[in-house]
Amino acid sequence: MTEFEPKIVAFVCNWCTYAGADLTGTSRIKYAQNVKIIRFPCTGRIDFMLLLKAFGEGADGIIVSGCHPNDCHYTSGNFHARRRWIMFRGLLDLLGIDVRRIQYSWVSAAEGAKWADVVNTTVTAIRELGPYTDYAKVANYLEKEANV
Amino acid sequence: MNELIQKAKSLLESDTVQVVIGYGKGSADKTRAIFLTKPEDCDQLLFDSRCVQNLAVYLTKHEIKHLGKPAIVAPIPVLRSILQLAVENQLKESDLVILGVSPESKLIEFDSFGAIELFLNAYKIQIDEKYKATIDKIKAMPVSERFAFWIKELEPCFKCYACRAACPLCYCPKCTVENNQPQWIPAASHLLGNLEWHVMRAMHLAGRCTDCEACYNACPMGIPIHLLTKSMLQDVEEHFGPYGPSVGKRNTLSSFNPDDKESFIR
Amino acid sequence: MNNPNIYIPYLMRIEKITQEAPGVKTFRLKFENKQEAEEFEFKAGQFGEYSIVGVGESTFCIASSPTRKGYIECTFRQVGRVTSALASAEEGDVIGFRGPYGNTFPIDEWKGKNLVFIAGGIALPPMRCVIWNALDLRENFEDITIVYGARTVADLVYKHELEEWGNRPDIKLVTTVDPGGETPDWKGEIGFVPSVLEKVAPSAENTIAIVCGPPIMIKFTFPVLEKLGFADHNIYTTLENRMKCGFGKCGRCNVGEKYVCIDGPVFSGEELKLLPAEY
Amino acid sequence: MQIDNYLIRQTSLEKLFNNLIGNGKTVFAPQASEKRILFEKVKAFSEITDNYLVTTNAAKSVVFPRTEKLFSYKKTKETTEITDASTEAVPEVVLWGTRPCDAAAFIPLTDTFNGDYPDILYNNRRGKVYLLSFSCATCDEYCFCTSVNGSPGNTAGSDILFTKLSTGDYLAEVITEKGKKLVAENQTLFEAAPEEEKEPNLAKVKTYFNQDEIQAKLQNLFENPVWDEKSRACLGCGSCAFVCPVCSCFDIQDEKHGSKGTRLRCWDSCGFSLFTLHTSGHNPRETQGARWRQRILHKFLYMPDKSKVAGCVGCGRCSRVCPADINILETVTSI
Repeated sequence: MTEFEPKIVAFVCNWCTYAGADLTGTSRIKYAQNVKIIRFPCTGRIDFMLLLKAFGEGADGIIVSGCHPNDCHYTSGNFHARRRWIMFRGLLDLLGIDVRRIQYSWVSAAEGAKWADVVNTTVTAIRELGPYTDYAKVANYLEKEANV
Repeated sequence: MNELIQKAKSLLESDTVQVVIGYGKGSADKTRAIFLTKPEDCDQLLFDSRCVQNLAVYLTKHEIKHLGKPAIVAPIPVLRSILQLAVENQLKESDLVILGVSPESKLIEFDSFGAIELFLNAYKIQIDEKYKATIDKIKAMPVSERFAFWIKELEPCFKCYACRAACPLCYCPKCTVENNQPQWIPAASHLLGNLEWHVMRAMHLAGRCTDCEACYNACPMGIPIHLLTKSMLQDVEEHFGPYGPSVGKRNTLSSFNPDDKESFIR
Repeated sequence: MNNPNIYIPYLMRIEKITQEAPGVKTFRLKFENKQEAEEFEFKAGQFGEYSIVGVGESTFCIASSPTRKGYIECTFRQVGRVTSALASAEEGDVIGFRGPYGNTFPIDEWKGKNLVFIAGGIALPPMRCVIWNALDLRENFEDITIVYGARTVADLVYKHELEEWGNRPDIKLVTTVDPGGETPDWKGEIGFVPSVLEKVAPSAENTIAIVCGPPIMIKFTFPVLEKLGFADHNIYTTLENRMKCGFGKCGRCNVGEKYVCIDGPVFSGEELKLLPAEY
Repeated sequence: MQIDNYLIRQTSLEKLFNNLIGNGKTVFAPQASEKRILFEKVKAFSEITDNYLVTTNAAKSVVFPRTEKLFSYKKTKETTEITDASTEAVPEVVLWGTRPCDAAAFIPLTDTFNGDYPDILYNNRRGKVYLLSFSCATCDEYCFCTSVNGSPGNTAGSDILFTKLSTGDYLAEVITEKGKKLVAENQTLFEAAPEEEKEPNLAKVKTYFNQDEIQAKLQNLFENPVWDEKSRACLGCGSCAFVCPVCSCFDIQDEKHGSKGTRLRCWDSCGFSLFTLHTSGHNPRETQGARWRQRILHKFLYMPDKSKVAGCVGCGRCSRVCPADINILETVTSI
């Protein structure tokens, strides 16, 4: 059997983390290839439902990342996002959706090395947790159950 | 009670309001929302412990608005909802007359939203100990078991959206579930559709819910969805301090503090 | 339909796409399956459910004439989810089609009569089917008059066919646009369909009027027809209501007791007067 | 068809249940939990409750699931492959513990799904359902089966109807071929018919109105203030339709995962504002009053006009669950 390769989706803001991830590349820092990056104007724009959609489509882990506090391109988008993450995380935890599979981080445009580290440690953590079968069972319910 | 009836009568007689929204006799031993437009009908009004439906939900319904300016019988949960609606700019003081009902069933009139807030200061939202215990019990389960617990609880949901319909704060003319470009939440009721719907509903009430339990009371399947909003209320309090609607203050998730603390962001 | 599962669509390949007006396209569709193509029959006035799998179904009439075999055409405006997905389809793509459903225009009963077609905006497509049907059997009918209006010149659909009809000596075509919707070189009428109809004043003698358009146009056209002397049973229209199944089960398209999908979509003025205002 | 009467001992019911399970049938029966009594899949006789008036949900989901696959598809570069869901095997299902109203509801339901366009998905399921009903010994103020041509001991729709007698044993009325087949398979459990009359063991359900009279009155009641008045408190949810054993309006929805997906049929309700909303924004049923009228007229006028059977069996579920306490009986009697 081949080793489990986690599928990770990263929702990142355009101004800091996306640029940071770019820097990781241009600095030729190698990091895990498991991540698919989706760029948003701002962390404030990342709707919480997108995270569930990612799990629904088969993601094993999620990274959400944006500008450090006080560095938001739009002044306060990340502050709003932070409040939302706090609430969302609590709700998911209550529902038994595995919050260990969602890594939040602040990665600036200058932190190419930090991005590589965030991705690598997340991939390692998710690899240990294994595939997210609990959620996949629910998401693929219709395919399994011939008729409901 | 008599006080309330007299007041309602005089409001209709003087044409100060065109409709009184209150509680009346329902089927079996239930009470129900009634809409009185004639002074002589006001004797139908009653108030007792069975009157749990949150009448504030009718304040934003276009069929009811159509009847004219309302007076509304408002026990504490309704007062909280009215205040929250005011905070969200859905109501103006001149829009309605509030016939407050104290826990001792006394009529209290309010001339401003500020007065409601002042009154409610003595009645802060408090999560019942038994619910706290249930929430703690759920939180103590291993994550997989917790997930299985909720999937099983949500399974009977057939998406009648009674929870949404009964909630005074679900007043959006077009709900996210009705958005189909893209289809944000599956319209069908199946495990994923149910889970996503309830996550969405709870999140959209985060920091707004005033804990009236209308959603739970409305659910024909008796799904404990109020535990989600109650738990979030606890979270709001834990992270952002005591919570309650307050005139001139923004909702928890529409505002921020640069010093908000968390422990999970790298 | 041959498939015992009535929800399964025919697979149709888009043979040709015509851009009719801003946001309005016509698809010419051919059956993927030869046998289905041979067995498929429909009559003027019927409709179908067009779909993009994974997105959903949408209801529109069949806009081509049953006298033209081997393909069907549909014309739609891009408004909602399904029509947007359809609009982004390309020639050669496969889409789904269920049908034909609903009743038909009683064109056989109209033999030897004059026909007046009155249409507004995107409501010409349901009528185009019966217009071509009548034109292909031209000798069966006396005078044919078409009054067609749209908001602006650009919004007129089937521009090539309008030109063709306009050039034919055996058709009287009157086109009109709403005031303000004209272009400097617009040669047609300017005004709303009902008032233009009143000006054209077709004779009600031995004449059938077929009306199709937005509710507001229908509302004002009926009194004009009455004034011109048209009896209710000589007026036909086709209704539209939101539908899902197309065959009387999903329960939403009824107007009073009548289901638009099985009792309609074609109603005579006489039938319409008996229906409650639920459309 | 001739109805055969038998006696079945209280103790034999469990044996009958075990035989059904043993024969590979799926059994749905009323199961009580803290907050509700639902028709649910049961494996053991002990899971069934007999202490219920009617269940909260209707039994219709067995033949008309709330979400049902119509077909699945796979898109390839060249074309689209469609897999018909109606060819999938459906299990033999026993509905154990339906009430006579529940069983009667299958008649209009079957009408709706047939006619000019027989619905094979529905018919496949319906063909495999056995209805083992139990007469009602009790009723409440929401029950009105006798007003819509039903009764607490009505046999219509059921395959076998059990009525509990004073001895604790049951009268078994075997109504259909399916019922006879079950009796034949369990011959030893069915004894000679009891002496005791069925009638005294049934609930006395008050008759509030006469369906035929209501049908006649509704002919000319489209424009009437009663619709707005009675629906004023309506919140516009779909609970009444979803617990109704007859309501069968549905929506068709697609779901996709990449290049694969399914087209689904799912329950819908005439109480939702979106139900009839055109894409243009025009809504033929603009107000909750118009929607309430549609619900009443559909059940008490349109359906009996079309297929001779009313679309309401008088179970009272909709009134029991309504979060605004809108009572269907009240509306109909006020007419």
